[in-house]
Amino acid sequence: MVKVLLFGAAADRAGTRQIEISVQDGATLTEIWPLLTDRHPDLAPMRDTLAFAVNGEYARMEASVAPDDEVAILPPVSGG
Amino acid sequence: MVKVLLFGAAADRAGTRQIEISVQDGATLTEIWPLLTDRHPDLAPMRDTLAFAVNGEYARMEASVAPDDEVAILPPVSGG
Amino acid sequence: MFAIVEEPIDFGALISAAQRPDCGAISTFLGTTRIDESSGASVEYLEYEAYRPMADRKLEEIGEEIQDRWDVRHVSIIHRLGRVDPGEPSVAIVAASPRRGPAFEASRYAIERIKEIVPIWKREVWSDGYVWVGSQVGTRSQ
Amino acid sequence: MFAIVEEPIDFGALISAAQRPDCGAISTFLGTTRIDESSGASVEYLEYEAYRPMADRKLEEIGEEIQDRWDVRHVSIIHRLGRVDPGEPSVAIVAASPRRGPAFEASRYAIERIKEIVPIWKREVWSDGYVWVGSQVGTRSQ
Repeated sequence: MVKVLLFGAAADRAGTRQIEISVQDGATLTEIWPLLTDRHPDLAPMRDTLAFAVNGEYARMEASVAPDDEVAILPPVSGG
Repeated sequence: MVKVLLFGAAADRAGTRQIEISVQDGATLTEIWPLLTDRHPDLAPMRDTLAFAVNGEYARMEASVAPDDEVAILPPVSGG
Repeated sequence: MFAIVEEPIDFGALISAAQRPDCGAISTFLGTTRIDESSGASVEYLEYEAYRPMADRKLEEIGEEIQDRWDVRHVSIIHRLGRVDPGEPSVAIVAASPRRGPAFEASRYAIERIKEIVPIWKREVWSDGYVWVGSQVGTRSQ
Repeated sequence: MFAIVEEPIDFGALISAAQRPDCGAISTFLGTTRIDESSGASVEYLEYEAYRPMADRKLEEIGEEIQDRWDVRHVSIIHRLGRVDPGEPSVAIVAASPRRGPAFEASRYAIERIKEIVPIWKREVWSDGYVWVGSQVGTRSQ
């Protein structure tokens, strides 16, 4: 199982701060994204504004994810 | 009598922080300067580095000085 | 020092830690909660959240970037989470350098980078709901 | 607030006075006594003197120049006189603005202008004499 964390506006849209999904070993973020929007369709319109992290580091959509990895869905940061 | 105040390196060179001189009413700073270096020759080499103030405001060498005015001899400032 | 904290920032301690005999300049930046009342309604406070420990590591990375770019002998970046009331600091940056140019540039760089890469989010909490800054998602009706 | 003081600068009070709900950014600068030991000998402390009240008025003028140039809602400039030990602040600048750009630019501008127009002088006091900074006049033998 991959743990997907959601923050800020993305957590609001999904209505949850954490999702567990089972993915094939080596699945990319591109392949995982539809699994998330299937469950939480309100996330879909945010796609272009989001960044992703795998195990606490920014990752490109081509990055692959292994079981037990932690994925994070990051809306535009607004610290400061 | 015009009161001439000296600061920093200029006070050191002159060996005093204040000089009283009598000047003709309307004398310019250009005219007053030789009176100061006559009394305190060690000031002379500093001439090009100095600024002058009359009554607490920067003044050009052409500025004229009246009795009871306060003249200040200002080496390069080094605050901060 | 690089830290994410849940309580008010002790700015005095940050300044004391930055005073060094080999540095002549300390530049600091405080980001404070600003209330824009121009719209009639008004923000009551800001609320911050972070993805940790990624956010902590990103603060340290910014410190390393600064040390790589400038002769800065001391850097602290502290970001606060949770509720921050109007006028209160949400972020504090302190940079000490032998000379003032690098100190100013480093503290400016730090706040720009925080706004680019550190996974922290704030929402404006209004009397009638909230809005996530930068996403325009929230519970306010309008 | 614009002041020339003979005692340590109360920086915490300056920061508190600058926190305003209509400002999101406070940029500050502290000039501290730096000891350059590269020459072998070393400076023990700095000693500042001023032409007053001209120096006081020039600090206020810098504040006015800043208000003319930027949307800065609060500015303080405090300069210390007398003996200032290594690492201690001789000057403190605080500028608060709705936005960070003007706050940074204003505090940088303030220190540059202090070094241009405010009649204040410092001498480095060494174990074997002193030197007026900028004039190279003093009592050190060399």
